[in-house]
Amino acid sequence: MSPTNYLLLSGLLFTVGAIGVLVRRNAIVVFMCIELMLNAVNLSLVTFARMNGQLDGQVMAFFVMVVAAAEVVVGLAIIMSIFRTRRSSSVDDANLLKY
Amino acid sequence: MNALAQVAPLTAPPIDYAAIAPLLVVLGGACVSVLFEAFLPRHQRWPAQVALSVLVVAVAGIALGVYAGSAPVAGIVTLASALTVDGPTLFLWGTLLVLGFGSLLLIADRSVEPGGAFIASAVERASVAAAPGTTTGPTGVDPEHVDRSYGAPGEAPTMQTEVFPFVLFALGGMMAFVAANDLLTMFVALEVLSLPLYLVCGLARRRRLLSQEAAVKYFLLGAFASAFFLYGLALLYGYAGSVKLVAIATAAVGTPKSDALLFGGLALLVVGLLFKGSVGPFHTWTPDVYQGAPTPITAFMAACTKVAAFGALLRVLHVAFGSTHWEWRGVMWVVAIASMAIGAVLGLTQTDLKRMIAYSSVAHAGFLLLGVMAITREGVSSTLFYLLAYGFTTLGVFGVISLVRTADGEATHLSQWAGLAKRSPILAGVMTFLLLGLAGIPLTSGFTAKFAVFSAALGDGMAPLVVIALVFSAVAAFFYLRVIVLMYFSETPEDGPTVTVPGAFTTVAVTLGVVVTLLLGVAPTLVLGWAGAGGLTG
Amino acid sequence: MNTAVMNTAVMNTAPDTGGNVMLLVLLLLPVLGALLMYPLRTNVPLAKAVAMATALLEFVLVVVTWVGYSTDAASSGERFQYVFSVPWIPAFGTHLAFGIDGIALVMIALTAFLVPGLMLFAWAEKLPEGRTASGYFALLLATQATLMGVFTATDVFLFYVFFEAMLIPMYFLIGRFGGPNRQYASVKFFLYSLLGGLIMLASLIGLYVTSADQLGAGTFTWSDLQSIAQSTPTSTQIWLFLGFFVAFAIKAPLVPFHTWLPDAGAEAPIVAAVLLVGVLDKVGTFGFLRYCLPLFPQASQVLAPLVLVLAVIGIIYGALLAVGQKDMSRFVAYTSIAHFGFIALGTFAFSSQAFAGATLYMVNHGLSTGMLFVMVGLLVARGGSRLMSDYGGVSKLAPLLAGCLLLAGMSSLALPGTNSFVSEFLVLVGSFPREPVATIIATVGIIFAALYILWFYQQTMQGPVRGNAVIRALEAGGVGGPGAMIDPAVAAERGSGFPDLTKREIGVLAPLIVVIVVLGFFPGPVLDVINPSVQSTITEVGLPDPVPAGGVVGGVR
Amino acid sequence: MTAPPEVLPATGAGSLAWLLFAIPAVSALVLFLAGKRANAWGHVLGVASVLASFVLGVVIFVQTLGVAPDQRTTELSLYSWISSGTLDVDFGLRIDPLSLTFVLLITGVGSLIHIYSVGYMAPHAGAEPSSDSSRRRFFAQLNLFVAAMLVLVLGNNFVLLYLGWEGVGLASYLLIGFYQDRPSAATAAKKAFLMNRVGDVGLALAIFVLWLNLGTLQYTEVFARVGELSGGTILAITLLLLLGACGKSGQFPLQSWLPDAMEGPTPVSALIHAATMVTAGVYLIARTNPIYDLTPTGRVVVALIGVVTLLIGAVIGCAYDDIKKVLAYSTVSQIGYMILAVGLGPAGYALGIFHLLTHGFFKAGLFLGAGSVMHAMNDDVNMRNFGGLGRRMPITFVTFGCGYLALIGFPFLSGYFSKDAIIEAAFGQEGWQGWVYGLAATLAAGLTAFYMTRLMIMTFFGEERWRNLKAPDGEDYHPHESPPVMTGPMIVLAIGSVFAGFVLSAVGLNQWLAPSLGELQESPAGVLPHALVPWLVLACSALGVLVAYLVVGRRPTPVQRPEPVSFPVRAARRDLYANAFNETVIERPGIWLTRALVFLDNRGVDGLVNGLAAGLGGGSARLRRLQTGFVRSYALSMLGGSVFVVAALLAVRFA
Repeated sequence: MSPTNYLLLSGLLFTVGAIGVLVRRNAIVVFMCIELMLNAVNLSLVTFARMNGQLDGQVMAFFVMVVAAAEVVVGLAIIMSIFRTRRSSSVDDANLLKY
Repeated sequence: MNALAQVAPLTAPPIDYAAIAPLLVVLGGACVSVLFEAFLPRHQRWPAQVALSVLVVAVAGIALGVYAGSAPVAGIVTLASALTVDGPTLFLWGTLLVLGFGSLLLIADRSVEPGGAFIASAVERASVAAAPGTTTGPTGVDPEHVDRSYGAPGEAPTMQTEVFPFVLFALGGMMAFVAANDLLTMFVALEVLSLPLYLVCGLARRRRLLSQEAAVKYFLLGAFASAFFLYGLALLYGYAGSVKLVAIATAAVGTPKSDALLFGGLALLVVGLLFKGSVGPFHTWTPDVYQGAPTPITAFMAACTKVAAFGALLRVLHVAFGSTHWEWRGVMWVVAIASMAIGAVLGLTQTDLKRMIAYSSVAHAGFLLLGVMAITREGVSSTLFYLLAYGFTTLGVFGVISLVRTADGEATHLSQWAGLAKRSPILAGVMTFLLLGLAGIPLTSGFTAKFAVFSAALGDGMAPLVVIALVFSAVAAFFYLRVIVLMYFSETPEDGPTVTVPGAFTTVAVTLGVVVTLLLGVAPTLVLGWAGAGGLTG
Repeated sequence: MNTAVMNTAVMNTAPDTGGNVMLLVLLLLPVLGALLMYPLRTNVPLAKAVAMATALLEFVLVVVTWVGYSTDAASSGERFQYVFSVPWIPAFGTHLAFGIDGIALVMIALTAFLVPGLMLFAWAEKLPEGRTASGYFALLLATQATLMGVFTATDVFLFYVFFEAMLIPMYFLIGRFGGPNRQYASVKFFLYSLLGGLIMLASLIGLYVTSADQLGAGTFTWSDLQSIAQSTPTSTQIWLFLGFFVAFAIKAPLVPFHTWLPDAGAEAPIVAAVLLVGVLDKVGTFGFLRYCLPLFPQASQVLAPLVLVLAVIGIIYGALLAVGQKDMSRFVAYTSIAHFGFIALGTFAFSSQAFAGATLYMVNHGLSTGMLFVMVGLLVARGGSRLMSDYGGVSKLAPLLAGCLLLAGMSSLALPGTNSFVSEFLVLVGSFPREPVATIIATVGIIFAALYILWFYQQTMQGPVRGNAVIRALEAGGVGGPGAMIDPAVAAERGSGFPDLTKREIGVLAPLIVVIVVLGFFPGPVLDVINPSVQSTITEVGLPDPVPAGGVVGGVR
Repeated sequence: MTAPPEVLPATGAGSLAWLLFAIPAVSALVLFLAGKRANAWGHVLGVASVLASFVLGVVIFVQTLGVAPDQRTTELSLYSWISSGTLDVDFGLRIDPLSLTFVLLITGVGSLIHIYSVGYMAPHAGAEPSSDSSRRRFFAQLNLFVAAMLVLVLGNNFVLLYLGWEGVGLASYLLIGFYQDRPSAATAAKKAFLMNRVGDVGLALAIFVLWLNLGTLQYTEVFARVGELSGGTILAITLLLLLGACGKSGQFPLQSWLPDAMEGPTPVSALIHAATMVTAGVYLIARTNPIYDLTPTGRVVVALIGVVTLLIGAVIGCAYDDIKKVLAYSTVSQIGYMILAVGLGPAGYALGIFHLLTHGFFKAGLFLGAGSVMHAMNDDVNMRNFGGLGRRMPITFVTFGCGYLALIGFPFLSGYFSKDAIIEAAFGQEGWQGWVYGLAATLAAGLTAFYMTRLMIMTFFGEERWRNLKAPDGEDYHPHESPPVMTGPMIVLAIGSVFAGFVLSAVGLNQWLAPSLGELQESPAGVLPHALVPWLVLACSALGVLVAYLVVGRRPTPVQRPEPVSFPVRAARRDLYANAFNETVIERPGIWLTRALVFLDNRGVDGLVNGLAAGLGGGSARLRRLQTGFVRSYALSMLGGSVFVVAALLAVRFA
């Protein structure tokens, strides 16, 4: 199978993630969509590594995973904290700052 | 054995410790700071953290100064070519350290807001409200919370000190960000600087809802933007086979691969950076976060994040994409104009001072882009100078904002500033001067910086853009002027805010902002020399 | 980093060794005076005395400067005197460079002459609630300082710095001490001027880049830039010229960039209005002469028709609008717009008479309009209203005041025997050879000048005693009855509802009157100073004087 | 024409010529500055200064008479006034027969009128002399006028002429508006100044053209080189100068300010608006005769303007009931004669000046007489309220009568000599010009006789209509003779009116003026023989007197103005619609234009500026609504921005 297909899949996943960010209200789900975008990138990296005949891309994918994990920790902490105050995890409810 | 012998011996990449010492000191200090947070008794943490932070920044500064004195003009690439330490890096590091120092002073000040501006969570807030200064935990409150509350019996409430390691980590991330020689390092640094910022945004003692909302927005959008950055990185990797900036530059000159990868990657990468630099139309988080975050943190973000983002942008565009600037410059023109227009026009009708400064920051990002787009030495040096000048002025502005308060906290609504000059002429004078600096009036750093950036842009054939930028400068001047009009020409409202007598830390920070704004306006030669010393090494 | 070598090395044609510090003293003395106002803010009488002493000392120093100015040296080609120069920002090629030619000299002399009188005028002025006289005087001195800077700078960058900086004290003068609509007026003034200044900044940078192209290193030194003026392509010159022109046209102001002036002039306190219209706006016309023409000679010639059209429109338009005004301060502002048209006409007519006339016009207009504004201020101090229709028949009550107003008006309409005639005559006679049509229209403008001045005089001074303000003041009897808005000092001194001039007011007016009349008959000393510099400007523009010694015999062109 | 005389530096008393105008100028300054302190003695200083100037003028005159005619033109350069580039305007005086003639007229008649004014402007009975500052103010302004007028005639270049020219304009403005609280006076003053300024524009432009072409403004140099200019240029210069002359001298089409100027005190009307200032236009044309000599076309225009004006003045003079306005239109008409004369060229310059001098005497006398009548009649000017005053004020009657006879050209009185000479010269022209000029001048002579006779009859003869009337100020009329300080000057002027013509023609005024004006060329026998002209004029005048007697003298004069009247009378009463024309064509559209421009400026130009600001503000207010506070919409805008950047970059690359 042509590696290009993996790239297309990666692009598709990235788009799905981005659209998810736009359409979903729950902060956790929004966050998961972002994770999806990161993983789409991972797929690209690995594919490119394969295409280029290198390992660099695969190593980078590990870096991305670690960073994503850190992001999860911080993100969940923030979402938890606002959930505790507001008793809601809808991103649309956090709407005091505007204009 | 044989097989083992055949494996080439691992040679650790050479590391120029002297060059990266400032970075190491800051990151190491951040780690120590975490340890302090974990092991020191509560009431000792504040003095210890403040001392540590100041020490870290000072030592890093000294290390930087020592190295800069003997640094090769061409710059070096070290740490397995992950970091570049060249003239701009050193300048940006210096800028970040000094601005970070100023921000830390604002953060550390407990006299303005009793107990400091930071608190960990809403529940604690509730406990404080229920029993301020009580000796033992009141019934119904989790003892753990009491333990983590405000210091020893009878003492003034201490502040939440997690903010110090966060800020130090962020600072370290920023320093790595601007020195990164490949995109992966840049990505990691981006996260290192971003994650602590997301957290500290939500730590405000007052107006918790706003603060947390700011944190959530910042986090979600920031993560969204880093996904773009990362996808750009992947595409560029696919194009060049490497994420090293130099390799990308080399590949751009001659490679059989599709340019779609190059430009798609460039676009997405730049979007991620523009987001951090709050350039319009990627600025949407800026007003909300500036307004919602605790003011000292806003100061830190406004000053340092901008430095870091534009430092990185400068490096990416100049080193990796300098040869293709004819292709991307048109698009960046549009972005720059959009940013200036959004900042200047939307700022006109803002009623909250912090939001207004946020829009001002968007407009300034547009002006900065002019310098970044000039692929010349003047382009680099003028952008560096602009970042320094803008950072100090903004720091001073937020320092002043933190001083004007009502019983309800900071008085950031514009109407509350009416007639301030009558009650506090010095503060109004300082604010006026800083605002004139932001507006770019001569004899302030803002003017020198604008002049430098615009002359670089004009020298690189962007005359129409310069004219547009100047027109938007005039538009933007209106909202700075509005504040001055309010302070000087309007009558004081009945229940106007009071002006807190600043503590030593805030005084130092604001004074720093004012003095630098003045000095860079009157005698910028020295700093201009530093900014122009050595180009980007790629 | 200490090995830094800027690739934009500095041109070294400007002497970097300092020089004559006289101009520096002239610049710093008012700054010092202004700073002293802060510690003295609680002791208002002392503050006033110090401010006045500063202004007088400044005047004395300017007189000394004038005496030391050598017209012989100027005639023999020495472009600037009292030269002082030290490098400022080497990276930008800027210098702290000062120097004066005859044109700048008369402008600083005008400034130094006006300020003490204005302080005397403001001595007993009733300030808005919560404002102190020390702040007022500090701003006046600060304005003076920036004006000194803007006229004496010989580095274009430095000029720009002062050009923008002078907005700030004026902005505060209008905004803090002005009339009811002061916020609007001050912001409009500031933004309008700032916009112009910023557009000029674009040209300034362009000029810098051009100089870097031609000389190898960018510079802002005026004489260096002038030396490359002839070799700069005309198309480049036009763009650069336009940037400067917009700034100066806003400052001067020329129609259609004028609408800020009536607002600012009307809302500003009188002393600020005098400085604003009398001196500060002259920076625009000064800029034409010092920067636009010598630095962009070809562009100036190409675009002269455009400017002339604006100038001529301004003469007629300003005059007609002046006739239509109801507010006295706005009226004076509109007359100034007409006068600025004359100055612009002279400036872009490219003859030595027209240049000299335009320069002299700057001085004379400062004096005559200054006096007219002062007269309006004296009326307002008595009647508390700026509306023309609130006054009438004042000559019956205050003949001296009426007489002074008439003299100011006569100077404004350029009656021979007053100062303005000499300048207006020179402008017109000098403009006619090159621009006959514009000159004819401008000459027709002198009818309108008579019209608006006499109309104003008739409205306020002649006829039976009438008008709300006058009647109210008379009824109040001078002791501040209900609703009376009379300057209490004025009323107390004379005890009458609408008193004639007081001694202090005569003290303000007398020097102006003397100068107005003396310069009408003996303009020689001023012209002697101006002429050599005007000749230099002619040379720099590169056009020959249109009328040779024997005239152009043969008929109208 | 003869070569221009050599110009010598002034010597002896001539070198003190600057004192001629300096003395009254200083006096004016003192009177202005001294304020109330000078109320008591201000008039004395005023009179003394003019007398001093007169004495000095006489001394210089005598000295000049003592030298040969070709050495009578001298110059006195005082200092360089305006100097720039090649332009160098001297503050220099030219003392020659023409200027000396004017000096004597101005200071002589001026002295008399100053003396007269001491009485005329005396504070009203009961007023404390030292508390009334109006007389001091009057003398200050009158002195200012004398000084300016002397500068006008003495200047040796066009710019100095212009200085005097506008200087007298200012003095005239001040004095017309002397009664400041009268709105009509203020309006009249303003009108005078404005219409003069219209003329001044012409003069100024003439100066510019001369400067452009000759590079000098000095009379001597201009006259020496003016021949080098092309005909068109010369014509342009002469017409522009004529415009200036029309403004100052109340000539068509700028005549309508002069009657209004009668709002000023009567001595002012006598001095400024009859004897001296309004003749400045004649002076100007006479002075620039070397230029006019070169352009017959220009002279024709001058003469036609004179003809039109003299007819207008004479016609309107017949219709007015206001004694001063009748005299004012008479002045307009008589100056028309002078302009006609100088328009005739070398055949008429000296005649114009001659008439100017005799007119100076009799018209000043007439005005002073009118002032005396007004003084007696509570400042009333309406002749319908007068009547039979001859018996009440005999001196006034007699002196006024002398002036009257002189004006209508009664044989061997001064008007007879000067006016008839002009009419003779007019008939001396060739072709249509001779007929037009001559017949118009003759007709106007008849009209002059008519209106002046009407004036005499209505004022001094007939029934004492004032007995049954109240004065405008509500008092009864108590006509009485004026004090000697007023009648004295009137007597002197009356003597002048009677004898000046004879004396001046006997002593050879024409020869005296020749160095300045060239030799007077006897006009050739033109369309009518010379011998016939005096008889024709005399007959015409007699007819005018007769008609006046028949129309006015033989029946009682109604106190109320008769209405309605025939169209010619209506037209004449309305100044032949000159004011209506000005109002309709200039004033109303001007006011409309001004209002429109004010509107345009506020709403249009400033509206644009404010609109731009409002637009930015409004745009800002709308756009900030896009910042909805929803994080997802922010993400959308970021995504949109990213898509744009990607698409644009790819488009740029692959387009």
